[in-house]
Amino acid sequence: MELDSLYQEVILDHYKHPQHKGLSPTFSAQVTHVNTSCGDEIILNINLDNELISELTWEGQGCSISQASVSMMTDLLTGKTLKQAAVIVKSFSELMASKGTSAGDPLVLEDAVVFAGVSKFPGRVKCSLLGWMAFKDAAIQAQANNRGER
Amino acid sequence: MELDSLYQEVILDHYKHPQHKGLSPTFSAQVTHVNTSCGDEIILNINLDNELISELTWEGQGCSISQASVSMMTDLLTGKTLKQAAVIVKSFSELMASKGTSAGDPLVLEDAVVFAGVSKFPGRVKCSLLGWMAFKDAAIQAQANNRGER
Amino acid sequence: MSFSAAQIRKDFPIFERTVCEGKRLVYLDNGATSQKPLSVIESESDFYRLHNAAVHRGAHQLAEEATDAYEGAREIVAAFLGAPGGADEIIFTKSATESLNLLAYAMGNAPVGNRFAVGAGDRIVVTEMEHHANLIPWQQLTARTGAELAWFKVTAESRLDLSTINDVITANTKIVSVTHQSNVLGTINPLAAIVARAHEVGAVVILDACQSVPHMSIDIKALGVDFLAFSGHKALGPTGIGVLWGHMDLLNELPPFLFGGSMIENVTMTTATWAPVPQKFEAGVPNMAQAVGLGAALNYLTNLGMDNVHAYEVALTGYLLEKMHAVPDLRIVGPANTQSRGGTLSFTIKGIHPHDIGQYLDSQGVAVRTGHHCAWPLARALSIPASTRASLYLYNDESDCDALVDAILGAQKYFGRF
Amino acid sequence: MSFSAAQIRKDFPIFERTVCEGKRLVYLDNGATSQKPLSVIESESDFYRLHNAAVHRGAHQLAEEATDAYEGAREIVAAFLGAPGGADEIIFTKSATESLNLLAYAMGNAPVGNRFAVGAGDRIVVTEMEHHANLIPWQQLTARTGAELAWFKVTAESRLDLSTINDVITANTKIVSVTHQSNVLGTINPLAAIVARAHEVGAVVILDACQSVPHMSIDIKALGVDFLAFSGHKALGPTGIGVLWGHMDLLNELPPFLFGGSMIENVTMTTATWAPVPQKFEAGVPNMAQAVGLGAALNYLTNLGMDNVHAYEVALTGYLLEKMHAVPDLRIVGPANTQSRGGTLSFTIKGIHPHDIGQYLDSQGVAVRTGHHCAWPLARALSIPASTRASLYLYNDESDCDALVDAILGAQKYFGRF
Ligand SMILES: Cc1ncc(COP(=O)(O)O)c(C=O)c1O
Ligand SMILES: Cc1ncc(COP(=O)(O)O)c(C=O)c1O
Repeated sequence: MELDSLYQEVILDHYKHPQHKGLSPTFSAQVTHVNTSCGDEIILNINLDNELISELTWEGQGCSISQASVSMMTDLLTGKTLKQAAVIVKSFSELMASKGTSAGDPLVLEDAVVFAGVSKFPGRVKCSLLGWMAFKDAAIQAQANNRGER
Repeated sequence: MELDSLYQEVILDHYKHPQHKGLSPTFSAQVTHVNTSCGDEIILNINLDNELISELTWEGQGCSISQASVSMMTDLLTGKTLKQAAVIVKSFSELMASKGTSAGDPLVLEDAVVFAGVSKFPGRVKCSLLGWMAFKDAAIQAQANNRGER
Repeated sequence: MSFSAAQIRKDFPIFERTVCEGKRLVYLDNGATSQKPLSVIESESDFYRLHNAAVHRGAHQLAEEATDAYEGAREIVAAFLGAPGGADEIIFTKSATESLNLLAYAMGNAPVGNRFAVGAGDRIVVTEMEHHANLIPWQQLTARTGAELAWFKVTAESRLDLSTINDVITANTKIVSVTHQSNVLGTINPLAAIVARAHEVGAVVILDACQSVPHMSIDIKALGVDFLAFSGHKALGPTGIGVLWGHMDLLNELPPFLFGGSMIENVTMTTATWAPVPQKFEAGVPNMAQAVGLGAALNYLTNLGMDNVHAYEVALTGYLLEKMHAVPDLRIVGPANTQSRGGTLSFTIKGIHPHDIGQYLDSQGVAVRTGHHCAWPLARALSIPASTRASLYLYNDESDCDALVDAILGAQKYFGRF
Repeated sequence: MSFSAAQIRKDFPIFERTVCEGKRLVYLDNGATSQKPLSVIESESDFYRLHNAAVHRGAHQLAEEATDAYEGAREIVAAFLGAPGGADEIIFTKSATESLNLLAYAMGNAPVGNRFAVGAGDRIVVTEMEHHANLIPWQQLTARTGAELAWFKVTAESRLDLSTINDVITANTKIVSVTHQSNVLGTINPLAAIVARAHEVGAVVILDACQSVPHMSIDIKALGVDFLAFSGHKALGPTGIGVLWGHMDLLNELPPFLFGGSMIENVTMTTATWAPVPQKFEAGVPNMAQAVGLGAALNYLTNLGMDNVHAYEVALTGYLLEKMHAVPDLRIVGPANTQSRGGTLSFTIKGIHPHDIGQYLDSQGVAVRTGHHCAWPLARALSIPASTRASLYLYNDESDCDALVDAILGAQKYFGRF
């Protein structure tokens, strides 16, 4: 069943048991991103220790894809440097733009390569990217805040 | 040739030799009407002697139909009372709305029954009515002016 | 003639195709847009094949034929709505969205002294269940003019709360703009009290009839409203065509909206005056083929009889509501029975996000919509950020309802695996 | 492939019919609207037959197919115009008239500080040869804001008088909106000097490309303009579809125009924020089938090659001009030769009113337009209240030109009887 390439076990597992959910009391930056076509919402807190992403936490509501994606993302990016994170974000964005033609790089994306299946469903690409777009935004703001530009 | 029912001799004759053309120096009312789709224009002066239309003069530019129609109209209505004129205007309007199904009443419309042929051409009905609509308007204004309502 | 959805479906070419690898198309997204019968598709293409020319402009036979077709469509719309002033009260726009924006901008163009002039101290009233198209234009008009926006709330029973009507429609209210039928809840709003109160304070009533015109017989005189807007594409018509109806005396006083060719009386480099209604509101070469297609759509509906269409849809809605009530963990967002409600059924399923429900339904050939349905404030008021919406139309039947419910049960099983 | 109008005509179903009791249709009213090839008619009807659904909204296969078709059309338009920022710079409207009004209203919505905010002390520049659609919206914007309107005059040779360019486009000029090709004179305006001067003073340049996009190859980068508008129906496309192109950075700063569904980011009862361009400018369920049809039309033109189309039309225009120069008492309203002019030929005949000429031509199967052609101020400036206009397109050939001239001679004979 084609649907199974979308709803893979690891995705539904993250959806049922989301990681890093629950906002940290303090943060370097906090952003809220919304999927305008369906109303899905993610609030993301980032804590930066110089260049190191020391903590990523989130709150939100949305479909299995958007929630699983942000859950996996926070798993993947926590403990990475901003530079390492940028590579991962780029790789994930490319995977989601591939319309099912790429399998994704497991060395970079680890478990998140399961989103290769999601990339076949154009209507769900936006869901997958919701958390990642929030991260991009949060990283920029956190750096600015840390430089005292707030 | 179908065109001949539109361009009848008496119409082209009035076009080439327009009656009552040239504006009177004084008037009870003056109106300007324009055909918005082609730019044709009629300025009509009316002189009222109580209820009697003592003089109708006009200036204008436009197609053979609009010019011939106003020329015939001024011929027809000069010397009539406003009541008589209203009957003639109504009869002419009905003829123009008939889409070629009416022959027109020669006792009321005299020569202007030739416009029965024009009524078959929906695109030219507006041309035929330009002067007549101006007259309706002018008659109302002239009465108001004569009552000192200006 | 008895009403047969199966027979009707044969008039709609799209049902000859399948979706999702050979599955029957169960189209339940009619609240978003309807499918088109062959007569509509062909009337639009016949216009291009046989009569295409710019209306009201050319001095030739094609232009006259095109004008007859276009003005004929206006007559059809006027008759369909029971426009008291006839065809000249019908204005063709591109959509209901444009119709409603037309009103808001034209009123914004009204000079002081014009009855539509809106300013500080005036009030505009909407409801909490409006589609964005009947909310944001009024938000913007109040922001531009300093007027205030007020609204009717929605009760726990998915009805307008009219208990405070005199506090909502105040003496300084100029405009009351409400939806006839909610595109989320299916609720059909009672208009009599709103119209009476609005007219008592001298306000005009605008009806967003997007979700009612396609589904029930409309008699403008009986409704008592002053303006009405709907979209052709939800009523079996082409895309790219909408309607604004207004009382002739109001349309005469309303300033124009779009400026350009065919809406003028006289133009100089610095000044312009306007043609009579409806031309005043139809600048440019119009969406002629689409207007003609809309005429064909309304003729199709008239042939079936709008009362028959409505009765059929209410019965089908009752059937589907009953089946849904039996589904565990399913909550209907909207009235629980068919009283004063149309065939728009929104719902949530405990533990499964609407987007995932929609995806599973799609895999079974069942087309629905998910999200806030362009009525985000309503979603917030109900604390339901998103829902799934099935919306019925005349070509749907019990087998479609069965397919929907089976697919919902399937989704529960599918996502319950873990 | 050599260019064959006879071959091309076979793609257009309307030429299978006759007019005026069996006469061949000689369609020379292309300036008003063009005829449609079968591929355009079918692409619109195929959309309804196979893929019809609301774009960007449904959670189902049809909605995805419809979205692909609609967004695919956007790509086609972007490529056709050479939009530097790609498809996202293409906004679908219902017509050029809407595109130009969109700009005028959106600029009117700009808050102080926004680069498009217009007020007293600012100037907006047009030309004396504008179509009403590119004149009245600016008249209205100046009336609303207190800005002043200025314009380039037209010379006796039917060209823009650019000798006073620095006095027309002054330092306080914010907007310069000009037509690429006059719909009356056929004059193709030189843009380089206007663009250079406008940008020197920080003004944006808007191009009304209604009469150029259908007839010549357009390269936005080479033109250097900031916004461009055209209508689909004059370019072989369906009615009810227009285009606005703008530079992405300008579109980002420009406030929205129509408000409603699909153009929002977030909405509460009292506030709203906007989706990214192009959605920001496309409120409501769009004219999807018409956008798809426009895509098919531009593909048809691209297959022929716009440079071939243009070369063919210039040659045909030369042929017709020469024949017309030989007609006694005929005066061409517009450039006398083919230098920087398109195939729009307006003329007057001494002693016969254009409306009567048009009527006679119609009786011979020749379709033209008469009147002020929605450019009344130009007609006044030229002291020609009305003229007859023949406008050529790719399916016309020398036999059409011959038929026109024969009919003109016939009219002279017919009306010369007395
Ligand atoms: C130069 C020009 N500008 C604007 C327009 C308006 O186009 P539309 O009526 O398709 O909106 C036209 C055609 O009517 C035109 O020729
Ligand atoms: C209640 C209601 N109002 C307005 C609209 C807007 O209609 P459109 O998008 O066709 O302009 C819709 C549909 O989307 C609707 O359901």
